Amino acid sequence: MSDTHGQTALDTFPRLLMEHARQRPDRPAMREKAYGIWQTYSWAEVATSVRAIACGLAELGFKRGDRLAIIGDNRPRLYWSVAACQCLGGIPVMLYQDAVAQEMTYVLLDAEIRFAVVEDQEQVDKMLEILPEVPLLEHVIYDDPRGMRHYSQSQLMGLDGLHEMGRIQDRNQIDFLDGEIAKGASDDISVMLYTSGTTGKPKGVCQTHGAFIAAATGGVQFDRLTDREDILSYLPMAWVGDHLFSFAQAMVAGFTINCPESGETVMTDLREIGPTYYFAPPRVFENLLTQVMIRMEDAGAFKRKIFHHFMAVARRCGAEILDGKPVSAADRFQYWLGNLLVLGPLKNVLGMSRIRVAYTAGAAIGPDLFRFYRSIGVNLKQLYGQTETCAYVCLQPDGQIKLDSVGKPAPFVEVKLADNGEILVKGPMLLKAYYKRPDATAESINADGYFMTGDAGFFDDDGHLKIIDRAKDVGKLNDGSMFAPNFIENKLKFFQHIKEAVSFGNGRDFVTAFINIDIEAVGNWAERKGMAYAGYADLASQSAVYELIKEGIETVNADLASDPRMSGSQIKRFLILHKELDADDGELTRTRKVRRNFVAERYQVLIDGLYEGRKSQFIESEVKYEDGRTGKISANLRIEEAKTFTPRAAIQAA
Amino acid sequence: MMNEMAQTATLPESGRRIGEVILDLKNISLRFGGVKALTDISFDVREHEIRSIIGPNGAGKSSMLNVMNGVYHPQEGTILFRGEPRQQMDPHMAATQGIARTFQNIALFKGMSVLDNIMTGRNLKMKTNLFQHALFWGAAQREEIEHRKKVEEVIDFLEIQSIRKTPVGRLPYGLQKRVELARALAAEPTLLLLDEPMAGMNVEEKQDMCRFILDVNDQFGTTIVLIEHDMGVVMDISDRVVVLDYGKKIGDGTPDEVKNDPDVIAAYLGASH
Amino acid sequence: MLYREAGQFKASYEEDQQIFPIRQDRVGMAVLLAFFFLAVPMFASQYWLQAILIPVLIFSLAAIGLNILTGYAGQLSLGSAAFMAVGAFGAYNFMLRIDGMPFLLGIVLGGLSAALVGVAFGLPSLRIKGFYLAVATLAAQFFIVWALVKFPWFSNYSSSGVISAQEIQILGYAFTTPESKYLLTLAVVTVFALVAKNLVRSTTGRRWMAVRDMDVAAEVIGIRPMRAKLSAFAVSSFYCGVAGALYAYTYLGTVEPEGFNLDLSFKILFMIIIGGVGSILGSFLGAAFIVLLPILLNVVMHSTLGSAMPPGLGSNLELIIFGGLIIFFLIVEPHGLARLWQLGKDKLRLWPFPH
Amino acid sequence: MGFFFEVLIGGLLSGVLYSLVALGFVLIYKASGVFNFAQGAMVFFAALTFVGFMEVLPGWTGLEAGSRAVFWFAFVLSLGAMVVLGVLTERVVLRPLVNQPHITLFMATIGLTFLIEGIVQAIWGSHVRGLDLGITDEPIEWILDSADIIVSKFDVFAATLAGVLVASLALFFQYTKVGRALRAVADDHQAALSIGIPLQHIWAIVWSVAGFVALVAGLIWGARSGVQFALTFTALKALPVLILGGFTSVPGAIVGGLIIGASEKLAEVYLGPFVGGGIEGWFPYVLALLFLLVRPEGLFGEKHIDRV
Repeated sequence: MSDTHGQTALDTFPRLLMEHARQRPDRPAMREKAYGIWQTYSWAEVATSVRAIACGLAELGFKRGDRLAIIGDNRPRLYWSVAACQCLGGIPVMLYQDAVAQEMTYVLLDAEIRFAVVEDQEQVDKMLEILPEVPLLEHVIYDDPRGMRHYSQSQLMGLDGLHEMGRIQDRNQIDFLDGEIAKGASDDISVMLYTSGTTGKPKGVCQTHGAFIAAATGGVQFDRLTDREDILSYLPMAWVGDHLFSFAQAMVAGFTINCPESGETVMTDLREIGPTYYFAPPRVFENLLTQVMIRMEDAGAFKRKIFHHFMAVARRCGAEILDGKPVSAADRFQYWLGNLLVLGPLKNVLGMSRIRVAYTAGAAIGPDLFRFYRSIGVNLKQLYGQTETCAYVCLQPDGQIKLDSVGKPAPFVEVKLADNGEILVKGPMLLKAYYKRPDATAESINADGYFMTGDAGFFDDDGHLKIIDRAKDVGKLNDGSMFAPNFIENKLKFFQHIKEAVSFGNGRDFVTAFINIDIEAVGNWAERKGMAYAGYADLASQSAVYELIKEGIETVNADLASDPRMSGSQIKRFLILHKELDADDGELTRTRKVRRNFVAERYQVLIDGLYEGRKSQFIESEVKYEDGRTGKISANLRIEEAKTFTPRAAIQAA
Repeated sequence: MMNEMAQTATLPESGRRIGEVILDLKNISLRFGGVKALTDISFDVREHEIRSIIGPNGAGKSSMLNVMNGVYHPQEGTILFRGEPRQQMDPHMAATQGIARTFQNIALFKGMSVLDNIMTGRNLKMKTNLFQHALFWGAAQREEIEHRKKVEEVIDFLEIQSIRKTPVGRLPYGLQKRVELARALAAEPTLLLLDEPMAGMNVEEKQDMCRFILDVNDQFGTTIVLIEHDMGVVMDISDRVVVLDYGKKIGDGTPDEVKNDPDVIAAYLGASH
Repeated sequence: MLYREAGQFKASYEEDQQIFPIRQDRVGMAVLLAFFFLAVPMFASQYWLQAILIPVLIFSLAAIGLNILTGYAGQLSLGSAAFMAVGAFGAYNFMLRIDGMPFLLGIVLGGLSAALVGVAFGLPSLRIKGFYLAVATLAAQFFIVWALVKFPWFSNYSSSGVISAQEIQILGYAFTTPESKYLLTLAVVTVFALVAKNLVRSTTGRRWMAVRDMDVAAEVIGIRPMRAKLSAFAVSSFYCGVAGALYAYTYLGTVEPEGFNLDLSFKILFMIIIGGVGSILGSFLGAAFIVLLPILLNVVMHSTLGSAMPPGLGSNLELIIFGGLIIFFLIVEPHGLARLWQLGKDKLRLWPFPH
Repeated sequence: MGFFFEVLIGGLLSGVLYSLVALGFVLIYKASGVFNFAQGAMVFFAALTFVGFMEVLPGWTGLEAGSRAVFWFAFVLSLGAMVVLGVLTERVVLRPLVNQPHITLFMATIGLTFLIEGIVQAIWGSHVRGLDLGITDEPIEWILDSADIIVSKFDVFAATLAGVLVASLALFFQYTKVGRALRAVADDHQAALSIGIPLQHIWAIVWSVAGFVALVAGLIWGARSGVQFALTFTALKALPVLILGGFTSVPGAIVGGLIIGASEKLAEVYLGPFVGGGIEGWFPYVLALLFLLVRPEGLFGEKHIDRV
């Protein structure tokens, strides 16, 4: 127990790191595109550097339990600083690198930061700007020395210098760091991640080594990840997902993380590395798909024809083949051919041909988008989790992919539903506490030790969890069935002509909706049809557009009808708003989320109109123009009915 | 490993203190046939400074630069470079002495990639011979890689990573200028001659170029002689300015001195307003 | 379409600087080499080996030589054939006059003789440029052929300067069959093509290209145009010389100075124009094209016109097609077949996207 | 001494012919910056076309073979053919290659050489033909009698013809509108364009004039040594002349031609025996090269300054 390799259990990240350095010293732990090539660092090199940085920090006076702020893009040396901090029993706190200086003040103060490791001059300037407001901040260590020549502030130090100082220290006192690592315990806090905080101030979520190792181990086992995986680390280090995939899982499985050259080159770098394990939020997948379609528009007629033909084949059977479901030999052959001619090269050009497992999360992904990637053979799956659960609650198992579920509870995780439909989770990956916020901690974990996610959902017949809404938004129709406005609105928004939707139904007999059309998509559609229109309001009032939207709503209704829990939420009546919901008018948040209550209040007459069975409703509302002036616009809005469907369950019962 | 990286990533240290005179031009006169391009011009350049040459079109600014690195040979006058007097330079000797330059009309090697263009800037530091190149193995390959590393630092410094392998002919004008600067920097010059580095650039490109010139001067201590038309830029970044008109020197001093010099105002600054 | 580049990242400059950085290219090249080294000698007829493949290979080598001078260093030469002659007669004399001269050393010495002569005739390039220089190389063409005819020592006093190549022996093995001669030629050409590729991707090549693209700028960054040009003349002539020696030894067996006339020089120039100026690959494509076209033409004419073909029409048609093609390529694709190949390859790499 | 003069005069007179071919080069080079390697092929084309018409015209028109009418008819038709050739060259070759490097244009004219040779032989056949201009190649008697020097009548005739041609061209360029436009183009393409001189028009004219010069040269050379493929080599004879005289100078072409003509004959006679003879093929080149090293711009060429 007392020798230098004395850790028996691999229950902290520093021990995992040192173990990799022993087990696979020459395997690549990290690569970074710099100076034209992928600079590679082996596990042994990483371990040595982490030790040096840790010793250097200790020399500067970094103590157990101290918090270390880390600010910058995904750079190997910033990841090493995270590990170095953990070696010393400190707590790394990653900040979003694109935040302005003032936004950083809160976290620096809240976490009582004394030490910060930052990427470059830009971040140093931010630190210096707010230095008077954060008196505790003693040391700012910068990775990239470029442009730092004339900075003479005593707080500043280069990571090179710290590294060198620590290297010598580590050589002279080899026992010191081993001792520090040996002091670490699984239950120590390994990292603090700040929640974005849609309500109130951000809270620091304290996660232990044990929690993240459990979450990572579960994920690694679930997807059978090996030390041969390659992952591209390009999402903010401050985000829980990056910490899980690029740090915790890499530390557990021993695979390689790859840092792109810069934000602009991510796509090129993705293509070069060809990761085997990949994560991206839905909007990245969406942008990629849009680009694919735009680029294919420029192709010759013949090539376009081949492309669309095989894309149709892929849509028909690609996802089934990926899931290992039975597919006719003819389709299999067609798909094989398509893979040879179109799909394979396409995936390759996108850098996705080596992907074994890809995940998306963070927002609802459109079924078409999701299906597209699966159909071309990219094993894209969804997961569900929060910062408080190490981004680890549910995962979609290979071969059991449902477009609108987030999969089954992950290994070690227990999920149950509260009476109001709220999802409650329990397991080793739960947060230890919110930093200095016992009140908030107590509020979020109930007496039985379940974390209350605030999301509402239900399990389908196969045990897959479906997320429907924020629990607080979920209401009831008068017949007692569940009304989940976000769930309905998301389904509407996947329809390309609908930009925003607001649905009503809580305490009502049936569901109604306001629709904002997507002026670009509908405008294009109108142009193709040769329809003339003058602006948004005019287009929105055209009966052909109403027909178009109605079709979409009826599709959604049919979909809702197929689910017994949701069949009551079919939209009976709807109208298309005469103006776009706008953040300037207070109708949307700055992050473009609908402010439901505000909208309901403002357009009360319209809601009345919807429920009173009128054919149309006059509305006059105030708008704020871009120059700050206000004005009034008025319109007589048409109200239409949409077809609803008999619930499937009812049919079966009949 | 990290230390090695760190060392290759930081280019040689030097402070930005203006030092001794390194280039002293005395009574330079240059004629093309019967046409006098430069008449009896004298001025000096001090170590680590940014020295600008301004003047109206046809004032002889480019000729002055061409005299400095030996492309033109003046009929009269002396050039003292690092104290050594010579009547004229020749371009090769100038290059070996650490003088690099860019041209008014971009003089890149059009058929080569950005990387190869910048690699040619390392030419003088390459020691292997043709027979070693023929094998491209051992010393030749080692040398190639060693210099590639240096070139990559320059690429990183000037932020042209994404065009590394593009043929220069396909680049927009502003980037070509930047590549030309990179090629000159790759030679690790002590004296850098820039002939209108910002001509034809938009505001943003100009700002970038300005920043690079200052960074070069600051980080590597490179002495810079600059020809530029944009008065704002010249007055902002120069330590001293020499003013030419019709091949004669009409002013010399700090930006403020030059700005207030009545001759200069009459002949040049006044004329532009 | 065939390329699968995802995951082929470069973690070192060695990998980044490979001749074929893409794995599929490396595999393709290996397959190609295996085909030409193993399959061809097993299955090709004697006619194909002796009358088509060997000359294609030899002309490729000569075209590489001219490409080094013209394509890379930018110095136009109309005297390639004369340098081939120097190589042929040089090798002949080394083998004739020095007992036990190994064959390979002999052809290398032949090449070196050509390199020396090339440097001598390259000297004017220091003062003159463009077509002035082209005219100077014409002088080499006429002078060398004249000298080889006029001084019978070169041809060992045979009548009208004709020489018959000695039997090729390497380590006691006699290369007498077309198969063995083909393999020998292929091996030599492969090695020299590799060497040429190495030269053009190294500092030497960059110096040549710098002088070609902008000599004043080259001089200003410390390249000595004189050395660059003369080294290009030397290497180029060396390649032509080795090609000439092979021309005598593995292709014709019997050659005379007049065989290395201006027409042959033009032919080699056409190879690089059509194949691709400034491309090693282009040299091969151009040589194959120029050798195969007349043969193809002949076959087509005979099969369509049969015996009704007027005499001389074939050779005139050949002139017209060659001349027309040169103009066509210069106008439409100045970088020749190699560029077309490159464009095709780029398309394949981006497939299914158009750009 | 008499022998020396005989050789010298013979050389000078053949030099005039070199000048004539070189003149074609200079015209085109001055106007369009193209080094027209196909000039020799044009000479061959002209001569063969002329002879070809001489052969077929009597059959077509019923005119008497070898008559003056046939001669002039053939001459006019050949001239027409040269104009067509010139215009086509401008359209098909030069126009698409405008603004390309000189070396590319030069290589294009090598292609043109092959094309022209192939076409003209495909039309008229490739066998050697004689051409009789009615002037015999015999010594002028009174010179032979008085100075004991052989001077060929034919050579004198040819030289005179060439002289007249050169003089009339000089007048043409000096005093006609086209001539002035041409000189403007030669001085500065851009400027010429900007004052409204139709560049391509001028090029077509110049190529036609060069065709005319080629026709005259072809007739003279053809008459002396038969109309055959070897006529294309006249271009090779003219190249050293150009180097010596400068690419842009009409007087240079004339003086250069005379020097080359005289010196190659003298060299052959006085140096040839020491090295086994046959040095005419390369001696002019070596002479021109040596000269180049001393004066790269040629005798009358303009000195070029590299502006950077």
